Amino acid sequence: MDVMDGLSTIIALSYLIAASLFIYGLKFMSSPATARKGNLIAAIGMFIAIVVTLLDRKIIDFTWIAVGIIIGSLIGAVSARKVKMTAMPQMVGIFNGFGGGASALVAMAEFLRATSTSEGILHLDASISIIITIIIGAVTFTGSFVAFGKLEGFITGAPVQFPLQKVVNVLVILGAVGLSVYIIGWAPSWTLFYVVVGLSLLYGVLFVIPIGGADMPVVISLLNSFSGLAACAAGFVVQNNILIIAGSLVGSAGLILTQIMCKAMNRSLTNVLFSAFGTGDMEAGATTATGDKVARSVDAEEAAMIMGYAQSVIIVPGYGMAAAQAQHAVRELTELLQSRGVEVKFAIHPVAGRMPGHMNVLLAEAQVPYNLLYDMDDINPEFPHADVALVIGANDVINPIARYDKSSPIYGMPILDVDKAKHIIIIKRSLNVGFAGIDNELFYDPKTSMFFGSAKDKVQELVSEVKKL
Amino acid sequence: MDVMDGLSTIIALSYLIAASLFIYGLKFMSSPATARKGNLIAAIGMFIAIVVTLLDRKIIDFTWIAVGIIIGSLIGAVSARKVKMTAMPQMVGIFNGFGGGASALVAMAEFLRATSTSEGILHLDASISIIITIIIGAVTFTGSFVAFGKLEGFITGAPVQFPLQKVVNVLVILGAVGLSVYIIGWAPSWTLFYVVVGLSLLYGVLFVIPIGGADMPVVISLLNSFSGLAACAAGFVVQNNILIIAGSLVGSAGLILTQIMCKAMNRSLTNVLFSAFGTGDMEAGATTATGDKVARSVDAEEAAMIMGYAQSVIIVPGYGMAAAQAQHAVRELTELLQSRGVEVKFAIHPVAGRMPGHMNVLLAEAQVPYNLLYDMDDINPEFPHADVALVIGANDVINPIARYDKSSPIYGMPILDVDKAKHIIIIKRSLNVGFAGIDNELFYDPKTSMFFGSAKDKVQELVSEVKKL
Amino acid sequence: MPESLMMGLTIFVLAMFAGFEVITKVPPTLHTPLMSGANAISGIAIIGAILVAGEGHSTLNIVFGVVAVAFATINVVGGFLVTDRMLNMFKKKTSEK
Amino acid sequence: MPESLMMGLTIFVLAMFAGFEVITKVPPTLHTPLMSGANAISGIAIIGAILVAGEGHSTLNIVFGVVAVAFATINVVGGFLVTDRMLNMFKKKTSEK
Ligand SMILES: NC(=O)c1ccc[n+]([C@@H]2O[C@H](COP(=O)([O-])OP(=O)(O)OC[C@H]3O[C@@H](n4cnc5c(N)ncnc54)[C@H](OP(=O)(O)O)[C@@H]3O)[C@@H](O)[C@H]2O)c1
Ligand SMILES: NC(=O)c1ccc[n+]([C@@H]2O[C@H](COP(=O)([O-])OP(=O)(O)OC[C@H]3O[C@@H](n4cnc5c(N)ncnc54)[C@H](OP(=O)(O)O)[C@@H]3O)[C@@H](O)[C@H]2O)c1
Repeated sequence: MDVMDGLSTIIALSYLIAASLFIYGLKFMSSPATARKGNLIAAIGMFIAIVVTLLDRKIIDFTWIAVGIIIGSLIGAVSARKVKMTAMPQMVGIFNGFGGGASALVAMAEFLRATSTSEGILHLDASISIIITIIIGAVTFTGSFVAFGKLEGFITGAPVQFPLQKVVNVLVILGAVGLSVYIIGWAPSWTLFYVVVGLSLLYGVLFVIPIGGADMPVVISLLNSFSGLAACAAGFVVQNNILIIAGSLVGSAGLILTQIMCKAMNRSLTNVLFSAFGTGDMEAGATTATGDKVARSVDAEEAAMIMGYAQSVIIVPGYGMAAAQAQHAVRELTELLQSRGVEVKFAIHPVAGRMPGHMNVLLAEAQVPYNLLYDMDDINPEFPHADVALVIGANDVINPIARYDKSSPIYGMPILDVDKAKHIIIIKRSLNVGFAGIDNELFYDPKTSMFFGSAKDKVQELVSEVKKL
Repeated sequence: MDVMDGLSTIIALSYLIAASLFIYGLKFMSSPATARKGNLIAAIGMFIAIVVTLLDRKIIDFTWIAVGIIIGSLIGAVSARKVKMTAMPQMVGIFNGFGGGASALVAMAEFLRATSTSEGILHLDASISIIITIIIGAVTFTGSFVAFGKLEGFITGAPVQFPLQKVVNVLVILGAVGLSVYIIGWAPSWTLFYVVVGLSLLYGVLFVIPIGGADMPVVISLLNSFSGLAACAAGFVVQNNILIIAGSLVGSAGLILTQIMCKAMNRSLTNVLFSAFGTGDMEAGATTATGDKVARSVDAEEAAMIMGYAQSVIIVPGYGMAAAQAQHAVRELTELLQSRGVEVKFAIHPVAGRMPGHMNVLLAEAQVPYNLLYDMDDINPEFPHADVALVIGANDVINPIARYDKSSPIYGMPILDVDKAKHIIIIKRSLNVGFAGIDNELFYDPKTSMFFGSAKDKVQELVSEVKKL
Repeated sequence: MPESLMMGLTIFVLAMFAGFEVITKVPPTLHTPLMSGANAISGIAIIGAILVAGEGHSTLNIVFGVVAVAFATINVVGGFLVTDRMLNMFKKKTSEK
Repeated sequence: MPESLMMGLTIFVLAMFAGFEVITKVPPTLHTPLMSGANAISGIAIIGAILVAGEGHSTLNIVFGVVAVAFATINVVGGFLVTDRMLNMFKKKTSEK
């Protein structure tokens, strides 16, 4: 029976405490009132884990550790502070990539150590864990960078496609796996090993580029799950339970979120990953409405009148509000309406915007009380009683076509029942399509008034007009 | 690095699968539609665990194992088949006791083996685990038998009290713990060891007898948790993860249920365990209402009329329905009323009856559709709109005193808002008190009609009278 | 501390978390079957009991073992059957309506 | 199979269960902070990175280690700070009303 000495016992117990703190932290995340505390608890867990690791007697030199920590902390802290709230998805994506990269590097170092000290002999399970860590970690690393690039606009948001793409992708990943099997079973060669690392990095790029920019949040969430699994696999490599536990937690969190997003879009994960669907909003709007359908447009004065004298208004925010950064203006409008005795509620569709909870974060930033925010299932029964539904830069999430047209890409996606409201005011810049690239009959509904322009300007105009009432 | 051979690997993996099946089983238990499947899944997990254990090469003789399994299966199957639904709490209690006993015996055998083979030398952690298992297991064993006896009426349901009781109890458990420390630290003597076993068994009895019969469900749930913890501790003794996992699951389940019951009664666990509160229903009814308050009583005909012509009736079942086994009659009444177009709902208080979910089980037995059953929080807002609240053998759970009288033993317990209904009909045998032993002002409410008699007879009378309408 | 004990502790903590999370989701309606189902699972001590009864280190050990196997089996068999009986009643309801 | 691998697997399975159960309880409102909070936790690879950087088996090893430490730290520090920033906005709301 292996017995641990006092120090190792303390370290191991502290790791267990840290792992429990991670779980508690995530538990606290389930309510807005305690979520911040939850994040703090998880951070304390991480702090404990790091501090006790530094006690490990195997460490002979702290210089390089300090260098790494200082550089990392600076970069991390500065970027966390600088990032704009709308750039959250790509920020999370890139942090994520670094995490995956770290796991891969740990596994590489471990391979290096094992092959150099024990004369090329590696236990089967150790080498399998190492290779798995490297492949997952490397894919996460480059995949996250591509996702970041797409969202920041460095790389085109449109799906990048080329002939035989799927064949190439399959060959690359099969090559990585095949060589890995060879390395594990026959020759722990360094050259081959680097080839595997290279192929995995390449696969990360190939995996993400054919996916449209607008699907990036799903990809980021999936990569988040990957980075957890990479950490978990690294835990098997260095035989450390806390990596396994924390990694599994993140792995399951990522999987659940990915699944939720796919479900809310009524698409399968396979469809998101392999069908080059999201065209990227940057180039949205190829199809403009023509034909015999007529959309009625209003000016700020009329729109303000409709809303100012309504009893109840439901605001439906969408990607356009995020793009125009209109949330503060929206908050102002809300307060103004409330002071006039109008009941204001927000209808939050699960995939409004470009990441899960996107609208919630923005509205919270603008200090809209979160008890005004209603989930789709809770608010849908209220639309028939609402005097006005004010749609701000949302499109797909209110498109009634999802209910009946089986050929539509969004068929079956649950939508907000905006069409049941007595009046509908839609703020957007044109009659252009949204993320899914399809026309919206609601714009031509006789009850609908289009209020054209960028969301922020238009809402501000509304504010000043309502003030004049 | 310890490497397991093929067989051990298979066994260990099967245990992991079995443990996962336990967790899945419990997950499935969270919906009535899948609960039965959940139980089956858990049973399959257990079956797998047992079968692979039989593959263990350390087993040299299967005879005695077979004897034990056959005897146990017979007793278990027969009693499970014979037991009446109302006797469920004590049945669960006694099964539980056997589980705790089994854990204790395993630990004893392990102590025996360790002290005889390694010349009295036991690792510190092993001996601590053994002693903990024995103490918890033995307490569970005798405690469960006493609880069973109390509920079956073999032992008086009233709290058994004697002078210096608390002092004696504390001495017994301290004695067991003290001797254990001595055994672990200094002398692994068999005589002392038996004394510890004896003291633990004694403590199980002493622990439960001062608790009133009506509080037994809480005690049983706590002992359930204990039996899980005993199995968990036994897992540390025999170094088997599946015992640790399964034991922890049961341990947490028992703790949660205990907590839920205490919370629903608005009492602390300490209060339940140490304050000789439950007087046992058998002797309930010392205080009869006297004084200037008048309760109005009705006969079957009048009661049937009130209900038969109502639009909505909320039925509130309580311990009296269970005691009189009136659930089938209640089902008949429900169907009859429904056929007359009366909307019938059931209001289920979390601690109505004598165990958590008691009413649900009985009504399910009588085939009352479970979508008619509403939890307290869901049904309370409906009482003001209900024409009639029909209370069948419930008392404490509808007692308005809980809302305002701080000196009442049930102060703060959330209650069903029966007093808000337009009419109240209460079926019980007298104006006697319920479990908590306090008078109920609701009986004297001008809106209330008392319908005296045993629940089953009275409900049957109602049925025949409603038929005549 | 022996490594095996540390592992046991880790597993214990995680299983407790999993148990708490899973069980708090069970609605009150199902608390009685849950109690008895969990109770059946606590008969897992049968694993230890079988080994004790089968290894046959001494007569006393075997006696302890057989009794332990019998006890644990009562718990397991009785527990699952009784739970099934209870839940069966719930089930009839679903199919009926 | 080495015992340590078996233990690792057991812990993995339990942690997955615990994770799934805990996380399915998080409401949609908090999904973005959850994503970024979980992301910060995935920086736990820092533990492995520190050991690699500190054990100093070879220059290449140290290089891998330092880069890994820096990467993981970015993930940890950036992740927790950004999450805190987001959640801070939520919190103001509670106290305000
Ligand atoms: N939330 C997630 O997790 C997630 C993840 C991936 C994909 N998605 C997808 O994203 C879509 C979200 O639906 P949605 O209704 O929120 O958005 P949407 O369907 O993409 O529509 C957004 C609309 O906002 C308008 N817009 C853009 N910039 C604007 C500005 N500055 N001012 C005013 N309007 C502006 C655009 O119309 P104009 O060009 O005419 O102005 C566009 O039609 C869904 O299809 C969903 O499946 C969501
Ligand atoms: N559910 C749990 O988990 C649990 C656990 C422990 C304790 N408890 C406690 O049990 C109580 C449950 O409240 P409850 O309202 O259901 O019951 P209760 O307050 O105990 O009242 C039951 C009433 O039923 C009447 N009754 C007895 N036998 C009857 C029969 N054959 N026919 C008709 N009526 C009969 C009794 O009055 P008569 O004598 O006048 O007929 C008695 O007042 C609470 O105080 C709770 O704290 C519950």
